Amino acid sequence: MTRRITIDPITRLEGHGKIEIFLNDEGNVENAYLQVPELRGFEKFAVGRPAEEMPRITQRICGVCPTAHHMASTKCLDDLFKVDPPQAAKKIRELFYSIFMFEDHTLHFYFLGGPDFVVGPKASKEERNIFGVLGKVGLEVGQKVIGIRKKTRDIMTEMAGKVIHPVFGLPGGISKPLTKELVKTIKEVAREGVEFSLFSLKFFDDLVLKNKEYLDLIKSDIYTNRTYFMGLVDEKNSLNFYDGKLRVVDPEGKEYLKFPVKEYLKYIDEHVEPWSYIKFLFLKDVGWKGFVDGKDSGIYRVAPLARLNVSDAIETPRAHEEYDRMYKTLGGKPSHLTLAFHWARLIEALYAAENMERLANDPEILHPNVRKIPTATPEEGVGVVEAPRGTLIHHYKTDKRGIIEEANLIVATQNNSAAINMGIQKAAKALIKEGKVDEGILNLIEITFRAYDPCHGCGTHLLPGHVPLEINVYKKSGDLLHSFRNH
Amino acid sequence: MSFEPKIVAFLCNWCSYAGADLAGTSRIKYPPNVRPIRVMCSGRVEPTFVLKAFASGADGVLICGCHPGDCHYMEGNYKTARRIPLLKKMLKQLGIEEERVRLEWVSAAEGARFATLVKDMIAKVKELGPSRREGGFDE
Amino acid sequence: MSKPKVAFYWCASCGGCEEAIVDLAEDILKVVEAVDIVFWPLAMDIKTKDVEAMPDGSIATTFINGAVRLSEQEEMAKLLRQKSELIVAFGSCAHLGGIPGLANFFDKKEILETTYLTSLSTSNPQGILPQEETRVKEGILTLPKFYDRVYALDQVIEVDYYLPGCAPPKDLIINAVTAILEGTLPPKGSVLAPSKSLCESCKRNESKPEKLRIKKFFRPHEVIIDQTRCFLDQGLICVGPATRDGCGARCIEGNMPCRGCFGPTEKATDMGANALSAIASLIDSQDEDEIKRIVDTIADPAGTFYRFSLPKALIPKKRERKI
Amino acid sequence: METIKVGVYICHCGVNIKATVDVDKLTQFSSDLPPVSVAKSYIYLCSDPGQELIKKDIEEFGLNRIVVASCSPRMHEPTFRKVLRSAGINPYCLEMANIREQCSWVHDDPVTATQKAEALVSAAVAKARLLEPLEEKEIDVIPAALVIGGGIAGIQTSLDIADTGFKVYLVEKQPSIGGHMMQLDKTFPTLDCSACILTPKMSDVGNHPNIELHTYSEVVDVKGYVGNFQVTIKKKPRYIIEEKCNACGLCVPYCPVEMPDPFNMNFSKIKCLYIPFPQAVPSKYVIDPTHCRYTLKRECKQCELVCKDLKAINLKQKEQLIQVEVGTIIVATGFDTFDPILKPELGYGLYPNVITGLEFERLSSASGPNLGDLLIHGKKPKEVVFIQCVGSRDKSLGNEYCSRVCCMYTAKQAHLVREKIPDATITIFYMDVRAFGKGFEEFYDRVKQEGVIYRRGNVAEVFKRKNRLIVRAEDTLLGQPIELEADLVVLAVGMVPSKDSPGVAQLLKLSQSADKFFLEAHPKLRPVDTASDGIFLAGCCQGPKDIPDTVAQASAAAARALTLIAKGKVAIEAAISVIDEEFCSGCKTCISLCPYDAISFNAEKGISFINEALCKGCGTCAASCPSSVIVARHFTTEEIMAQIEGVVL
Repeated sequence: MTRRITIDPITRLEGHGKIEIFLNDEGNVENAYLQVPELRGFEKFAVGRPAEEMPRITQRICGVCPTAHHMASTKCLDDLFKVDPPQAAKKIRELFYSIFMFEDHTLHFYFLGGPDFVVGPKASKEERNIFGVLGKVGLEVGQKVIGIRKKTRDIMTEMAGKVIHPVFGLPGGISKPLTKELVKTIKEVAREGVEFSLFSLKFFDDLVLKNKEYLDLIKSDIYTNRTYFMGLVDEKNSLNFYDGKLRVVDPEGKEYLKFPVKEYLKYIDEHVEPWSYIKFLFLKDVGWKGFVDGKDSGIYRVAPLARLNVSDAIETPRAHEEYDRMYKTLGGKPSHLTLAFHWARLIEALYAAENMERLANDPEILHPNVRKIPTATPEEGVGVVEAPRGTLIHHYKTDKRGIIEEANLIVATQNNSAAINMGIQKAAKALIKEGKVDEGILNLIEITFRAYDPCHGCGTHLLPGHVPLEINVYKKSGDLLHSFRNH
Repeated sequence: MSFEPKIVAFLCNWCSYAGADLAGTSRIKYPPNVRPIRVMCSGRVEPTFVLKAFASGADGVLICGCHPGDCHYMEGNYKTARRIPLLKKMLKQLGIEEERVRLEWVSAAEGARFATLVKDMIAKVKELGPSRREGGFDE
Repeated sequence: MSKPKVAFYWCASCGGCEEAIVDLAEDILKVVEAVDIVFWPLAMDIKTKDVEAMPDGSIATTFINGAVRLSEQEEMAKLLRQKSELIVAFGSCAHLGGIPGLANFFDKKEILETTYLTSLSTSNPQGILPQEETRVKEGILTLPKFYDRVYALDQVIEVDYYLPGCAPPKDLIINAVTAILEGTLPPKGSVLAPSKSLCESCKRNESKPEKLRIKKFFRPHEVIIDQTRCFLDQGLICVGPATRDGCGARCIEGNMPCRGCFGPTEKATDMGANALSAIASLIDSQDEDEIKRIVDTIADPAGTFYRFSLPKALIPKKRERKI
Repeated sequence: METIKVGVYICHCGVNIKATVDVDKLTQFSSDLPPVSVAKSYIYLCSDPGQELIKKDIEEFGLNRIVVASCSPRMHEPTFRKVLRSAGINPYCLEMANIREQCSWVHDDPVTATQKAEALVSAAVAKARLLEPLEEKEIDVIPAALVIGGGIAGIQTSLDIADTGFKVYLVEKQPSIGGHMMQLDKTFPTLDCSACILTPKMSDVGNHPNIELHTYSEVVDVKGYVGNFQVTIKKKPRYIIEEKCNACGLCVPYCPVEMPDPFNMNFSKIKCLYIPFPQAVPSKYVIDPTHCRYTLKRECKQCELVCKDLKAINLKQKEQLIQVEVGTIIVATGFDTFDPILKPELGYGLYPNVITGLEFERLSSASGPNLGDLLIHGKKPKEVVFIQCVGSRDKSLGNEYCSRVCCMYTAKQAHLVREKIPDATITIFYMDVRAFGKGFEEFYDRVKQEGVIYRRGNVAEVFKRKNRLIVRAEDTLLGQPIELEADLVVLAVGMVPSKDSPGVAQLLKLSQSADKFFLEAHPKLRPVDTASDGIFLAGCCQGPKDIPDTVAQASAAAARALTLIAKGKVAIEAAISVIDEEFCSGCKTCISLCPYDAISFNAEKGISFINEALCKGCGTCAASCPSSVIVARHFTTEEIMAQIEGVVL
């Protein structure tokens, strides 16, 4: 008798997600599916719009990381209109982007993904939220988290008009330069950011790494998938969020590909399944082999851990130390430990903060000329950034007037969607035995995908409340045999 | 039964409405598909009215004003002449063919012309067929 | 006395509205103390049961963000309506359809085909499209129905209040929540924002000439944008005059014209038509051909004037061509 | 909140409507419409019993909105508004459905015509239930009039108004009033001496206590609205101090500069220090600055020196601006004669003995260059050819209209030739002879009796052969080409709008009809009114006229103006646009669109504001308000939206 378990929602990816777990007669997991019941069709309704509006339209794909879309799109426009922005504009964009990465990563660690660790994977639902975190770290640190988030977001608002859906990106630059006063603030906040990131890492050390139970969990096979990794690197193969070439390493960590983003179509493809609205990315040449890992499966991963796995170094000193320490601790590079994404994320936050400080102190950042008016006739453009949740690619084709005729978007989470699916299968199979399911187990499953910080993780841990999970075990007939809920 | 389009006509009081009246007093016949609405000036015609007409089931909209230079209010007709081309462009994007909207100048003396205009427009809209209304939920 | 129960639910949205609530920062704690949040988020299967189990009207206020694009969103909205005393449409998408509403320029078929068959990076040799029901070897997997068009929330259920904006600004959220808690809400159906247009509070309105005339329209990337002059006076299309005030002129602060996320003003019937009429009327020509030339400098009128409000327009979806 | 009770009244208009529209079905249909309390049909609603029927129902059923389905509102809206008023409800609570001109008269099939009538009625009802009562405001009228133009029209209007006891400001751009009429010799068909009948009126004007005459002046700015205009008059320097000059003329001999005499159509010469003509009013000299040596190059001050006692001459005189306030304005800016240079085939300007009708008037006038002798190069012409319709009824020139005077003045001029040169051969080429006025046909007969040859034909060209003028034409009756020799060819040039009229139209916001003459408010029922309240038309500025018609219209204009002034109050348009202050954000969009500058920006309130007295209710502003906060009264967006739903029924 097949039983069926529904976990809905796990959390939201592009929209929210739903896990279907099928048990066999023994009550062991036959198979598990991650479904994304959400589609809005941006790639279609971008058609007919003026290209220069894309940064302000496509960012509505995600209100958590609108900056990533805004920036990928803006860079795509530079390419489309064949215009090279003034240095100041580029630096302001990268500065803006670093602030965003720092803020987003920090938010995730404390508000979203973090709680699993901070208050403990088996902690009760009531604790597994920001308030639980506050309980652990103390109100003062909590205030600090909220405080620094506020500061960074206020800066971003002043720089780009809005922080939820910024407006300042234009082909050839940005809509307005920086002011002395603002740069002064940015410097202060950057310094604070570096301090805070170091604190977070220390906190992660004390709480997680010094706790054998957690460390074992991280290293456990349940949360391991051997896949390819992809991410942006600069000309020195160092970590970069804003620009560079895409580098892919194989499960052994050897460079498998390195290409300018304009050539992405040669190397990656999207696979379609009838049971999900999300598409699954894979490496063209390795091919789609289904939801399996290993060197012969085209499935690859992106986002923090992937980025560190593909880069040889981090340019900012402190972040680089941490980078070395992580791989030492986890036993070498590349790391396939899904839960290590959390650690990598904190290291990236530190890098972002350091980078923020570097750029804020660059005198050129105050240069008033931040626009170059495009003159060439637009045809086709591709733009890329590393979003918090992974590689994000925007690709537009337009008519001579710059009206979109075709748009292709590779959204960060899609890169990981196959891996997430795989991870869930693996976790479910490992954790659910003989039909025994309890809240802890559900949390442990949840942990897998939260490690990837899929978009829209937001709400779930935000307030007293919880990810409402429910497992229904049905007879084949469909009658409810046994019902369990965690709320 | 053959398709009988509904055409809403906005006529300015001073020229076009008078022109339509003249068609009447001169007993010049035209089909009843056209449904006139009197406004003081073609400049009063809001693009909203045109959308409303289509939303309410019209298959075409005719807007008539005084000839350029003859506007009773001096320039009202020019204001409309600025709005309609942009409106047509927008309607096209909404799947409403440009031919379904017409802006014409009809003077108080052009009763015959009004009749011809109406006949011609009805014929053209008949060719286009009904302007389909968007349905509700698709189940 | 027990705290009022509050629920949150999202339809076709980006999560920006949730972020807006996170951005309340310290203030969020006040809210939390004052109310009892019964779910956030809600998931389809279970919540259906959960909510069905609740007595009608037992939720004081439900905030719903996002547009209605999928069947489950409509079903849930209806259920929540039944269980809630007040429904607040939160943010542009619930209020007007929002950016996802631009999908109404196309029908379901076009969208699915582009996304899953023809998009540049898709390899889909068997031409598989997502199905509402898929039989896998272990059983049947279901997906919600993808509708033929996008709906604003009040097109599927009755909405009591609207909180506009993409995303709604902090002060308006706080005011709204306070008004709910203190029972100082305006008449039902109100938009919880100022009733005039953005020009009311726009600093640049002073620089706007009384006799404004436009000879050519520019697209934002075609000119260096003056940081103090009225955008329309620079030939840049700004829908501020037709857009409700209350956002704090955030885009204008970012030196970009208003995009219209707050939707139409109190008295307006059709935002796009209103904006179009106002802007076209300013065209500086009486010559037919020249007018046409000037009009052609407006690249995407429908997408510009209905950027956030197409599903609420008098013609809310592109009409099918004659077969 | 009053409950809306609509009454629908359907007129048979005898058979005019009934024959095509099923009025019973329509009545039934109407009574089924939700807000309708009562629906009735009647054979003639505009008749007294018809009106009574409506009044009675209003009282009996307490109706507060009335729909009349009958003829065009342009026909009977005023009638039925009166009915409402007399029944004690606001006249603006009326809506008409035009089921005659735009339905029964233009459709044949009773079924579809009735369906359309139903749609029209349902639309009218839909609008009616939303109609708002409107209050007609009144404002004071300044008891004074401005008359622009000192020709016979302006003179007559001024006298009529002034005689009634009201102030008149008469502005004439020439140094003297009199206009074209003063240049004419005799007038048709009575052959009075034009000057003789005109000069008494001119001196009346000059001496009238209520008339303030501004000659050699122009109106340069008009602000305000009906009942309350602020006018700026520019007085050009005539270099003569009017108060001092006694027209003794002692200065003239000392003026060294001669110039062609415009009054005599340049047939003779005068000094550039001159009086336009002996009977000029005012009888004051004027110095032509385009010829005077002093004004041109600061040489010669002879005249000023001569006039040492009166000191009436001041060569340094500057133009001055005069402000006056009036309640009404009469436009009498007259016409120009068509310039035949535009028809080169007729040889005008090329051959001195091809002249225009007006030039003929001067040549033949007793006060003209030859004191009445009709001489061409000192000889009496023996062969005289008149050509009619020059510049009139001519599509190629865009002058499709008939100038209405040429046929008769040509006949008169032929008669004068006959009188002065009994043995001359006189031929008139004509298209049709239009002798429609009182005594015209008789006069035309008389001229034919006098042996004037009327030949129906189009003149192809006028050219010279061996020093004789040859007129080549086609005789359309004989259908053969002919050539005539001529010593004198007179072109019966028509009238064209005065070259100043575009400027005047701008100034007063007047509409012009296709022929570019000023447009009257209604061709039949308001022939002297204009679309701009308080501004009236007199004489040829509205279209070609002869003297009696001009005088008649001038008096009519005076009467219309007087009704305003005499009443002392004027109701301003009630169906105007108003801005809802509560919702206006002051985006200024409307301001630049108002053709009447009725909208202004109130900086301290930060909103736009409509001056009710200036607004004419076109509704353009309402149509463009991005916030839809401008209410175009009686044509509100809600009302029209309701109408649309009704009409597509």
